[in-house]
Amino acid sequence: MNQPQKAVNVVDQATSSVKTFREAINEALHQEMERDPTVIVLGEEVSGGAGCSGEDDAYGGVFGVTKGLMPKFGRERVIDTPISESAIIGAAAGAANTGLRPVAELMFFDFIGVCFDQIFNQAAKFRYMFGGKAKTPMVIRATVGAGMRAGAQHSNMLHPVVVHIAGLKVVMPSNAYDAKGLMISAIRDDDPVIFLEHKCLYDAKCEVPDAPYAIPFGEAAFPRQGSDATVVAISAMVPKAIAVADKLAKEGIHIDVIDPRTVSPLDDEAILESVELSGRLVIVDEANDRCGMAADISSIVAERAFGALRAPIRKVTPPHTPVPFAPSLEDAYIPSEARIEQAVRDVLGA
Amino acid sequence: MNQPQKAVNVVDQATSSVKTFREAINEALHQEMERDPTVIVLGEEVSGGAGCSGEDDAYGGVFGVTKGLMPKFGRERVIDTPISESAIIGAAAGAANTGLRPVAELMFFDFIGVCFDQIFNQAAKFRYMFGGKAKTPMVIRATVGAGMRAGAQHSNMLHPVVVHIAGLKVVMPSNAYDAKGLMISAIRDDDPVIFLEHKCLYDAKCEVPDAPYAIPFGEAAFPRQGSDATVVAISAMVPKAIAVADKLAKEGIHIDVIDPRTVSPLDDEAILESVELSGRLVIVDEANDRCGMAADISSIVAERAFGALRAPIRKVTPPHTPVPFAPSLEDAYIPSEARIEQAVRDVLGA
Amino acid sequence: MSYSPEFLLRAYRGMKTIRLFEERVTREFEAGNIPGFVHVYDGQEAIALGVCMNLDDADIIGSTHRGHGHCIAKGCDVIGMMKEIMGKADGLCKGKGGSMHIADIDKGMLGANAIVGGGPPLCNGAALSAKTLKTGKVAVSFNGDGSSNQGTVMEALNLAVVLQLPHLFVFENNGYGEGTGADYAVGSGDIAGRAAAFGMPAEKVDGADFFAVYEATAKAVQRAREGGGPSALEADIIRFSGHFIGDPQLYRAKGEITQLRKERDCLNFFRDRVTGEGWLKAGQLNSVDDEVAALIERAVEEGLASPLPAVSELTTDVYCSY
Amino acid sequence: MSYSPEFLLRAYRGMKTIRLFEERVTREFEAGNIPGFVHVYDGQEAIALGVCMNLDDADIIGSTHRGHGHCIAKGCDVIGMMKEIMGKADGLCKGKGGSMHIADIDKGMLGANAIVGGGPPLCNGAALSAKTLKTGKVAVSFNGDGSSNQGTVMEALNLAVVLQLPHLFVFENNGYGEGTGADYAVGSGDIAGRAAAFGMPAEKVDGADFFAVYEATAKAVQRAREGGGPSALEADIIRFSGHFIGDPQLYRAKGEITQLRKERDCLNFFRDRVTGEGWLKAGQLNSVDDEVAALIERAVEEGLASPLPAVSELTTDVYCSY
Ligand SMILES: Cc1ncc(C[n+]2csc(CCOP(=O)(O)OP(=O)(O)O)c2C)c(N)n1
Ligand SMILES: Cc1ncc(C[n+]2csc(CCOP(=O)(O)OP(=O)(O)O)c2C)c(N)n1
Ligand SMILES: [Mg+2]
Ligand SMILES: [Mg+2]
Repeated sequence: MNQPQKAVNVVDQATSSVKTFREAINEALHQEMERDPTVIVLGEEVSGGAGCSGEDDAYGGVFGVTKGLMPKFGRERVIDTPISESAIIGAAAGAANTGLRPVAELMFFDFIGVCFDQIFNQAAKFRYMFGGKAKTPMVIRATVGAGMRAGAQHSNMLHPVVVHIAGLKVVMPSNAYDAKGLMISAIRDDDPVIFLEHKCLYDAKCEVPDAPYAIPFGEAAFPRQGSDATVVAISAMVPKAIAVADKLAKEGIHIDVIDPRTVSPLDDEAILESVELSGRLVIVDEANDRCGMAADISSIVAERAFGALRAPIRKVTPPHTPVPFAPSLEDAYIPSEARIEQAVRDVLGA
Repeated sequence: MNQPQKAVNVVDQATSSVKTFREAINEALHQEMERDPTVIVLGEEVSGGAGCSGEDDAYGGVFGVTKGLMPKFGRERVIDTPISESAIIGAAAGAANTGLRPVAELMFFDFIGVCFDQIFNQAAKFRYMFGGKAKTPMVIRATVGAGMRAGAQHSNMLHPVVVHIAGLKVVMPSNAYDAKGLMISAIRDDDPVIFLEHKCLYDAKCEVPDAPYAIPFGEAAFPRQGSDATVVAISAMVPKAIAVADKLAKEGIHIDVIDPRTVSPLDDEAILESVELSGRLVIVDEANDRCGMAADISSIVAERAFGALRAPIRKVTPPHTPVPFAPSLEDAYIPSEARIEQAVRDVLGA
Repeated sequence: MSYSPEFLLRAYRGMKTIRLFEERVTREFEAGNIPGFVHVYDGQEAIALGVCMNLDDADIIGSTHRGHGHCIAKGCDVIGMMKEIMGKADGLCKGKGGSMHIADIDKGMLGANAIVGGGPPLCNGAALSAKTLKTGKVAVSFNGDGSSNQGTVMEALNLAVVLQLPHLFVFENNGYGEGTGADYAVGSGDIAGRAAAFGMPAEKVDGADFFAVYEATAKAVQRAREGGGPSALEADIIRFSGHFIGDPQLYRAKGEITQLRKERDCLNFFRDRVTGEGWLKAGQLNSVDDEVAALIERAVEEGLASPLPAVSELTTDVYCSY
Repeated sequence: MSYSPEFLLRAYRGMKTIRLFEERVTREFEAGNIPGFVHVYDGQEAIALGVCMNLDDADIIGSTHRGHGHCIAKGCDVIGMMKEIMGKADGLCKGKGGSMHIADIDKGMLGANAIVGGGPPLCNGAALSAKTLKTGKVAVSFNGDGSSNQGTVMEALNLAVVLQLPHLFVFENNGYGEGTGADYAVGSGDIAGRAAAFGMPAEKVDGADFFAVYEATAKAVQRAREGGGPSALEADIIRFSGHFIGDPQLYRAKGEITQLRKERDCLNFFRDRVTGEGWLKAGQLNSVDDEVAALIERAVEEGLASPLPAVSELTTDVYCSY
């Protein structure tokens, strides 16, 4: 249970409880839909049971994240769709231009391949192409990441692909507390936001306030602090980096663990400040190196904290391969605590 | 007219002539289709005039790159398609798995949004998912780049998006000579190859052998050489980098201009060797920084030539915006020779 | 059905404005005053007006790469349009969009679209807003024959039926997608039939007949406003010009265009009908011609006089906040 | 039509193998011996066999996330399949693919596909190879009711007509896409009608009747081999199990499955028909049951005994050369 230090405007910490990542996002959706009647949810199985003889809300999302929304807000605002991702994202974008604040679900972010145009050429560019006249307040929720033996087409991260696109914001929470606050900010944001939920985090728990609260974009969290080295970790890599930090702390090695929380915008200042002090940087990401997020952060630091670096930056990332199915291979694919620990020792030793 | 130094197995330089980038690719297609009956070309308007009352081969590609192929090889091998990019790429990938060597055209690479799944989840991953049993010898030709006032949806580079994908090769020629040799290699390659043609290069000329020749992937060219600084430039940025190099040479400043020619695989050794000598690196790319190609190369060098760097790496790239339509804005968007020159002077001055 | 003179003059003014606008855009392009890829709409005017005369500013349309006519029919400022197409700072989109991205949301014009098939999914969204917010408004997407083969369009057709969205899909069948014949590219050759197979009412009309388009649209729009869901309209029409300005059009038979311009000009049909029925006098139409000519002249003058955007504009309007 | 005992026994063996394979996969999954997301095919066997009995190894099929049945019907090695699904080093795809990506190109099985709608465009490619290389071979893509709403599938239908490709699109309408009803998600409710509107012959058959599927496929495949182009087949069928193993299936009415398993079991239909017609004796079928049970038992034993891939395998098979 890590509590980010830089969390902000938290309303009434008094009433809070331990919630899972899944429950935290679900609560954010409930509270925002209650607050704002223009918020709608659409996607495949977001309720489930449409046109069936059994129960409604049969799924509430295949991972249960939208459970309970339909019974409460009705099918008019919680919309099950056919398997037509371009139509789903397009409908969300067009609705966002005309008065609604849609939260569209892509069951797996791996499915951007069948709707990428509506994301990167349409939603992302309206405001610019229309000379600032358009607003596209939409959220695309999607699951990312390996670890569930889901194979090459259901286990990708792909955040580098959307971070590259101007006009999109990309949010990648690593814990339940951030997930709720960032989802609330995403829904209230007037730009298209890609909200990426790592499948392996859904059951991760921490103390989460019951009341709504917003966490601003572009503000990194520091789940661990120390000036011996800087470790930037993203999404499901954060808990691993924290575990390594705690292990090293027992040896008297104290490191900053930086969780950007949003990768576009990115809190580069926080990372640069930390490296100015530590002079040593390890970046842990579950996307591969080539034009990846780790390369992105590495190049920012190499250029803007050049003088401060006392060792080559180390990236802990998967190889340039698809995600394999076999457990032995998938385990080797995903950055491990052992690899993170070794990388930290390397930059310290250098 | 720059003649890459590292060009290889060039057959019979004796008979050669000045050809445009467009003509060079067209010649490569002609020669490979003649050599190998399993090579086919498909896409929108690759011939043109299908189902019309006028002339056949009306377009030969909207940029004329496939002109003359249909009259010579017939509609069975030069196939005009409906406006259905997923079907086009899927047909190419499935045909590649079953005995053909398709060259599919995406008129503008900006259209990957409507066919990205067939590229990154299907073609790119067959070999791995099928345990090495599949071969997918296909080429996807597409135009990239700004400069034609084509606006936000017809002017993108997007090579970082495909460089990130394991299983794809990405080729970005900067001159007619390389374009022919790399296209021949692409067609003969057994993996899916993305071949990106910058619209602004089509009329660029240089001496090109008439006979077929193959340029291997992963071997950078050095259109200019010098040890004062290293400039890595890609696609349409290469001629600009060369112009800057020639200008600086008059002042006695001699720089390596490195043209990777293929960005996946990338000849990182060539770049590292150059930086080991120069200690100064400028990267020029027409894709924006965030998870971009310049960041990719920057991070490779910052980590593997850390000791050699005598100045912070400089990236010369466009801002994090869509491509604007207005000429004044588009001109400011595209990296200019002035910005490249300044960046070189900066790294030299540092 | 009977039509008021005001209605008929508005329709004629719209069609004539499109015609002269496009002819002038072509000349200014050839003169080097308009950059980029430009696709003109001349010949198809009766569809844009026949459809949009059924809509008000709060109804939404989604257009294509061939969007000038739809903009004008939906009431966008013609001078602002000319400036936008010229890439000027005071254009409809500050010069950032251009011909293929021209838009004016205040007028319910959700944008031209340089991606074939980009618009219909978005129009479903506009229709979803109307349905959810119970505004009684409708969305209309304009499509070509070629775009009927794009998966995004077909997904949009199905979703519109599933959610019973107030969305009219207009397919302007001008026989060509660039230089490829509709008979070749549309498997069945029957776009209305394709749309109908998704479960919506679909009709074919003569796109050169303003009145046929207007009346078919009226039925579909009323049905949509009353909660009756989506419809499709396939309108046969002639593309007077090339696919883009400068298209040599080798794929067209010699003389095809000259003949069609003579025989299938929707403006002539309109003029003949309204004067023949005695609804309007030729003189009334002629004075509209003069007004419109003056307007276009002014648009070009102002457009040429307008400045290009300042470089500082390059990085604005990307995000609302970042 | 008359059938040889060998033919009927092959068909029955195939269907029974799928049934027992899927029932056993479910048990092994629940026992923790199979990782990942697994979608089983039990109940739909008559479609896989009715279709694939018309094909040989050089004909190509493209499958879906629910691909085990298609693999078995196309002749893939059942033991290699079980190993693959368990993620073992000697599986059909070295354990790198798994249930959702299982493939065997040597058997003309172009792969399961974890992307709904991923297969049909690829099968057009296989059909294009057959047409271009004049092999007389055909491609068959398996689709669900839900996947009929994916744009890639609809583009593929149109392209197959335009290029007159030897491609049969089989739509297995089991009434559900995950937990969403086909009647809800398919606008018209009529998938065959949708396919027909693209300009190809389309037929509906009872997917639980092996003979109906076989004969409808025979016609379509023959037409394709003779250059007659694509066809579509919509086969109504029952999904005996959940969408994935472990699916609580709350969206199904209580008792729905138990009743359907009783009333609509394609294996019972087949057994009744062939014994009723006196084509085969019950004893012959029973001994097939025993053979198959033994085969599945062996597959599981060998699967469990096989090693996981060595970590060195992680970075192989990405490229032919790099
Ligand atoms: C996704 C995509 N594919 C291809 C193109 C290139 N393109 C632009 S317009 C066009 C033809 C469209 O034909 P149609 O839909 O009939 O419209 P028309 O030009 O006849 O008005 C094509 C192929 C594009 N802009 N977007
Ligand atoms: C592009 C894409 N969207 C969604 C999914 C998630 N998904 C997997 S199977 C499935 C349902 C498919 O239904 P249907 O086509 O009827 O096949 P069935 O499961 O009934 O065999 C869905 C939505 C996916 N894998 N790919
Ligand atoms: Mg057309
Ligand atoms: Mg189904």
